[in-house]
Amino acid sequence: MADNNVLLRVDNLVKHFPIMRGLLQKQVGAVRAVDGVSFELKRGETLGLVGESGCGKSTTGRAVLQLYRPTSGNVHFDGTDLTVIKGEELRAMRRKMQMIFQDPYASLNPRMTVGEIIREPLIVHKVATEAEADERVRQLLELVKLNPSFSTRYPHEFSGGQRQRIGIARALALQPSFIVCDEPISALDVSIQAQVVNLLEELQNEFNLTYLFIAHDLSVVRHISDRVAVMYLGVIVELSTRDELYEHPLHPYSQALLSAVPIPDPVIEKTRQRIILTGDVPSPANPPSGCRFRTRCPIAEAKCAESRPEFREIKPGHFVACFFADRYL
Amino acid sequence: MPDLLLDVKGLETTFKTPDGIVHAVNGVSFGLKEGETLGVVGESGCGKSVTMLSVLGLIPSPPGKVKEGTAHFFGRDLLKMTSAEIRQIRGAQIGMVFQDPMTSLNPVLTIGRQLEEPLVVHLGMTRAQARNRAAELLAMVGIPNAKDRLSDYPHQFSGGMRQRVMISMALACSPQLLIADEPTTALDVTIQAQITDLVKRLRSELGMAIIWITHDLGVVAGFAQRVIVMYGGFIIEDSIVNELYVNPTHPYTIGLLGSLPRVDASGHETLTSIEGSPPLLYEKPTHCPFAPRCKWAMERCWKENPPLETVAPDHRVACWVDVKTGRAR
Amino acid sequence: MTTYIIRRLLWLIPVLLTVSAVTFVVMRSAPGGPWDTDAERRQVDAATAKSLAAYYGLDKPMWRQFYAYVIGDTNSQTKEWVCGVICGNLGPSYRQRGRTVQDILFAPPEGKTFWQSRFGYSIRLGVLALSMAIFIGIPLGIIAALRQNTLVDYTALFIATSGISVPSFVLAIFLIIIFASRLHWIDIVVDDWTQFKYWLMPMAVLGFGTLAFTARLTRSSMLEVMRQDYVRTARAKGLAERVVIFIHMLKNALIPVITILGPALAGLVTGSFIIETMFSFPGMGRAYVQAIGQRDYSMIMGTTLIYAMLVAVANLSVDIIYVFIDPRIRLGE
Amino acid sequence: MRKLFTLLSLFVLASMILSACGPTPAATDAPAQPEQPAATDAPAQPEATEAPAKEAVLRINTGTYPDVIDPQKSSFVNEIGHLDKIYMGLSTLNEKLETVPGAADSWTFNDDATQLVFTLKPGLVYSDGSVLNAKRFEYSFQRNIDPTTAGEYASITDEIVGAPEWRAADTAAEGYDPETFKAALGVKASHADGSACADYEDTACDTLTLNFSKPAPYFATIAGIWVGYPAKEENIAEGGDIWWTSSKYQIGNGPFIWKSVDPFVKSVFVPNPNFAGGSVPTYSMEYSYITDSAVAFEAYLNNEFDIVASVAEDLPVIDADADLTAQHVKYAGSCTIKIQYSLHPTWNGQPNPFTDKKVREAFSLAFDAESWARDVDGSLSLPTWTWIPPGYPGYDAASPLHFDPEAAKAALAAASEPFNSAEKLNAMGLKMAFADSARNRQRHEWIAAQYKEILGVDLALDPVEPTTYTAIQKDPDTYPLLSRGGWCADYADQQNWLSVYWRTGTFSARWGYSNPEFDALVDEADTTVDTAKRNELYAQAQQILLGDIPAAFGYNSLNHYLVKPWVTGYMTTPQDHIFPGDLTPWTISIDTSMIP
Repeated sequence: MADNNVLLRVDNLVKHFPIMRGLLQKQVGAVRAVDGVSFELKRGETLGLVGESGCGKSTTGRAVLQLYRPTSGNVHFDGTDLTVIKGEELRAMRRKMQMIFQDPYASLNPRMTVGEIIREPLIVHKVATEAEADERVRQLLELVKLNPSFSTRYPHEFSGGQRQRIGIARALALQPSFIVCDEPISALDVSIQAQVVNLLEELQNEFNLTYLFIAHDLSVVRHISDRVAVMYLGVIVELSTRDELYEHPLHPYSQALLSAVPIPDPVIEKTRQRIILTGDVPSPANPPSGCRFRTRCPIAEAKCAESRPEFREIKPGHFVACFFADRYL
Repeated sequence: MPDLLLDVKGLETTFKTPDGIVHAVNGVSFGLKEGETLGVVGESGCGKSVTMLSVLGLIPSPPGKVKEGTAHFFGRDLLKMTSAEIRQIRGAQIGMVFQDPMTSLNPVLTIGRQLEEPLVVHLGMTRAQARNRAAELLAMVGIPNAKDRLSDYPHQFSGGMRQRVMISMALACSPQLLIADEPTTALDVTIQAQITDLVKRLRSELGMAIIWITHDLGVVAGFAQRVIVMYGGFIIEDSIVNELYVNPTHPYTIGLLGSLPRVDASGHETLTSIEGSPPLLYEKPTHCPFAPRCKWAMERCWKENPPLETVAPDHRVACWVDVKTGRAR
Repeated sequence: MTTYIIRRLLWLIPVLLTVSAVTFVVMRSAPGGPWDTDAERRQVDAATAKSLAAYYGLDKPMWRQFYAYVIGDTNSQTKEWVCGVICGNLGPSYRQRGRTVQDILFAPPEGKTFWQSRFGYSIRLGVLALSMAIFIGIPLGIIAALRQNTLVDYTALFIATSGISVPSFVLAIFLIIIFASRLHWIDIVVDDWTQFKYWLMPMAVLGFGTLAFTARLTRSSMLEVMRQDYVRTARAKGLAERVVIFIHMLKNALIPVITILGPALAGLVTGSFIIETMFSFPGMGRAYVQAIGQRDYSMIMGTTLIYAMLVAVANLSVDIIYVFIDPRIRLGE
Repeated sequence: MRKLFTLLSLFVLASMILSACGPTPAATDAPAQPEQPAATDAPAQPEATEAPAKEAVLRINTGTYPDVIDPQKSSFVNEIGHLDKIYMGLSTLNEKLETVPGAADSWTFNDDATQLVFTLKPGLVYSDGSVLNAKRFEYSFQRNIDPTTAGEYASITDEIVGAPEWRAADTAAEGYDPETFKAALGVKASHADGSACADYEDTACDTLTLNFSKPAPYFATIAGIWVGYPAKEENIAEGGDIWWTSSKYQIGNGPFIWKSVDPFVKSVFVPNPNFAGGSVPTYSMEYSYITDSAVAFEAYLNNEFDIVASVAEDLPVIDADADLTAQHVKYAGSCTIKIQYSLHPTWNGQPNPFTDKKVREAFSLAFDAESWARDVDGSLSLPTWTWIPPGYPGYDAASPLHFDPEAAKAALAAASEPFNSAEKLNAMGLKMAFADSARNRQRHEWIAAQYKEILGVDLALDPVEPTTYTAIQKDPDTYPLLSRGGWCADYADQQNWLSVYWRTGTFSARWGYSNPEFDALVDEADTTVDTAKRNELYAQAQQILLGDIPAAFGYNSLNHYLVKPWVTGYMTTPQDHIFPGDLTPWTISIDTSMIP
């Protein structure tokens, strides 16, 4: 599938965090945070990655960027397998891939001015002289709709939404083609969230950016994504185009997830049938055999415990990992 | 309305901070009927939590101070009670559930111990009686093996389970009123659905009134009978639930609903964001607190703070502008 | 937890080995030896110096000496195998002839109990000072926190600050002048340490800094806990303030305090040189100071090792106690 | 599990009780302790005071607790200060530091002073009443020489025939037999007729013969120092290596009995009714071990001590108080400190100016010891212009040089080329080394300023890390051009001041002093039995030494104590170890009626 338009291809990505125990600190197990994830991202596309906390979506984002080196699997970015390169080569690739973090406050160095924060990647990667960097900082601040004169201020002088804009400006400094947005709006107030979402959309249109948009808020993901992947306990259970997934979810987990999202409309809410899942997400250190979701699945059968359902393309562009997905077709 | 369970009038609360006095609540009045469920919606810092904590005398003082107002509960003013008197009410007639189940339970005391406390204090049970009752309460909120889990510590429970514990604790003495302060904000969406489902069930079983504080207009849509929207320490809109979502009248409420992407909306239109940031409240506003962010703001909005006025049956709004026409009301 | 404790204890081995190696090298690299006298005195003659060196194994290469110290070696004079530190033998003192370091530190004088040994004295003084720090410092911190920004709070803070900033030897001589020279409540020359009253001053001087530190830590920890959500929950349950403070706040507030108590005890036991000297207290610190003055290498080494071990064991104990007071902690997981 | 919290508090409480229960063992101790040697005590009870007066106890602070209290191993004054209370050697010193009979009644040298025969006092017994015969002393000398003892003063008896050989013997060697060496040793106990002694119970065994490999007329003095104290062999055997730590094994023949010891806390000494020298003391003693001088001073003011050493910091308080000034006892100590010139031909690769006697003279004349004592030493030293300190046999105040700035300048001008002016010396860059400390810095800055002012000479100060300083001082190749140093006597004989220190090849080798004339005089004195003639020879030798100006003789150390007025009769000597008059403690009396 040598599609020139594919910017990122993730093949069977695995990231395990070892658990050490005992006298000699032997590895007795692993937190299987990401356990075989595959997807593709086309240029200019936004892939939404949704799931509940602990499902491995953030780890996936970081493993894609090689912030965590994956346990196994490949990440092809722009034709280069990131998992085999290192050092200067990897550093060069990193310029094209950036990340926006959830907590805009924690991710900004409180002792640096906004200008210093934004220009830092320019200087580190030696892509601009001091004078050029100053000009670039001004441009970037304008781009994220902040007053360029703010560059001499410190992060604590800004509100949450403004800080997230600073984070975005920093991510854009090196003119990346790909940005991992890791829960970029979940720490923000409702009225501010929309500002940031709109900004991200505008920037994407202007620079043909490709986003991996990680969030637990399904509404936002539906709004911003072209395609959406649903993760559960380290694996993608369903992946499809946005409207297809939201309107015809085929995996029982996707269905439950979608039905749980409250809709700000009392009329719909009162008549809507909810699927209430029982229990909690099992520990990723000891996931259930077979289908990961079977312990909470309303339609699970014996075979679900025996083997892992294949992640198959049940309809063109609609992938699902469930034995019984055909029932909902 | 003589049959009000809780009648709050003219409540004002301030906080002393190093940067100045924060006017957190600026004359809030609302009533609650027996068995009624009231949603209180607003962004962080709008005064919704402070209002409820003020009513219960749980504002840390100093720096907080309830400056004015009355809060009659069953005809007695909570704000004029001695600390011994209000302790008789707290936990007994008014139960409270807080936002973060991770931090709201004492980490070094067993669940049993924490559950038994209100039973012993308010119902005069012996330790053994309290323990049995505590097990029943845990079972009531759907915790399996309730009896065995009494000797567990909070960290041994998942977030959702802890919030169930909190709810069982708040309901231990069968209160007439449950105040839930963002009880599901910190939880995953499927767990949020479990909790709202649980509270709905308990409401129908126990018949208590509920004040449900949230920033998510979606959560209360299918749940509350009436919703008040707060902004800058004021109530800016107060309406029965259907009316509010169908006919939002205050520009802030409109903005809030518009900035909320809907999971059931297929369209990809730009979200209507509210520009600017919420006010800091270092000065008690003499004008409409929303004026700086309001696209309909008129001269009068900058001069006088609009009072809550009835615009439709069971629907009151504090705004000088009729948004539909863009002219003064 | 057992494996955890074993693992921590095993970790002590490299730690102590490093401590002894460093002490060993530092001491040996200084010119001169325990029998080198001042230039102004009669010199130990070469034959004697040689036989002393042979007896103590100082004629061997450095690595061999270190090996002998840690593992053991055959004494070149007696031809007997002498086991080293691994057998608990800290070696013979170079100055206190005929005595081993462990004997000097741990053996009580004739007819006395272990508690009257050098080590016993220091431990008791340390524990007493710590008790004082706990029983005065913690309540002081609690009261200060509950009465934040009142006169009580400022007084407590003043005590705490002075406790941290006034050097112990100043405090010591100050107390001696007041309570002994002026008020004649106690004697300066103490010849009977079995009387509790004589312990009061060294204990107070030694414990004052820790008391101050404990009070400050308790105060800040209490203030921190007072802001916690679960305290609000406790109040929302309608619990009496007394219950909120003592059941819900105190235990949480004391967790960080308890974590410093182990190191504090080790610090008090090991850090009592000045106080022991000032009050002529017959503890380990005084023996250590004297050993340094006399270049008694094996005494310095041995005492340093004991101190290192104390610190390590104190830290380990705290980690274990921690498990019991804080249910969230699971060791080794 | 929540009970563990309570448990923790209980632990703390328990530990409190634990330490508070200290008195319990004391209670059990109590019956064992009281008045055990009451019987021996009885004769010592003073009868003079009629009223039920206070007990006569001399309470003394001795500072640092001794590391080792073993006659054949100790070397420090605080250690010897304990030993000489418990034991007495064959000879002893009087208040003039003259060697007088101790355990021995008399002694005789042969004509060439290669043999010394002691005759013990008749009926000599230990404090416990057991026999003390010559065999005991024989054992002491053997033990001192025995290489397995490895005492730091072992070499002091090297004049004895066979002693150096035994000391150097390889004890680890295959055929090593101590008995062979013992038999060859020039130490023999015998009956008066020369027949062999039986054992330690043999009361007729009263003669000890010492044979020397070279004439040693001074050895009667050496035989009285601590290495010859008669510790009991069976006690040493029973107590093992640590016998000396227990007062019960320390049975001696000294003026006192070591009744009890609480290490680092207190020692109690009671009079020995069987003491055979001087007279039996009329008081008991308590030694305390407070090392912090400020605390000790407070305790003295508080009447908890009768004698303490005073220190520089106390002087302002003492001087401001008439009573304390009266109680302040000061007299010369056992050390002479000088500024030593290197006399080696070259220094730093160039000719050494101090090889020129006129330069030495200039530097000696320019050193103002009186100002030094007043300004630098806080009046805690005594200026001197001679070598042997006052109070020692051989002290001679006559000296060719006294401080004289004008004469100093003249002397420098009279020096030979190229050392005859300050400018020329300064061009060489003279240096004075010292052990680095704040106090020493101050001292040497003063000295440099003094030479600058009077001679115009610039002395560069060269502070050296103290242990390194000691090391460079011991090596002739690294010996500093100018350095402050001196000598403290081991024993009170001129031989120790002159032969041991200045004779060619002794300590003097370090700085290169050698004068054949001096050597000849001391050699002759060292072999002369006749005391008067010996003294005369040593006096001549000392004058030659002073005339050579090998150093700027500066000052004597000062013994200085605070002594309560009720302590009287003490006879001070520069050799005092712990308190004034402690060589002859029996002369001290305590007027208990004066004690408040």
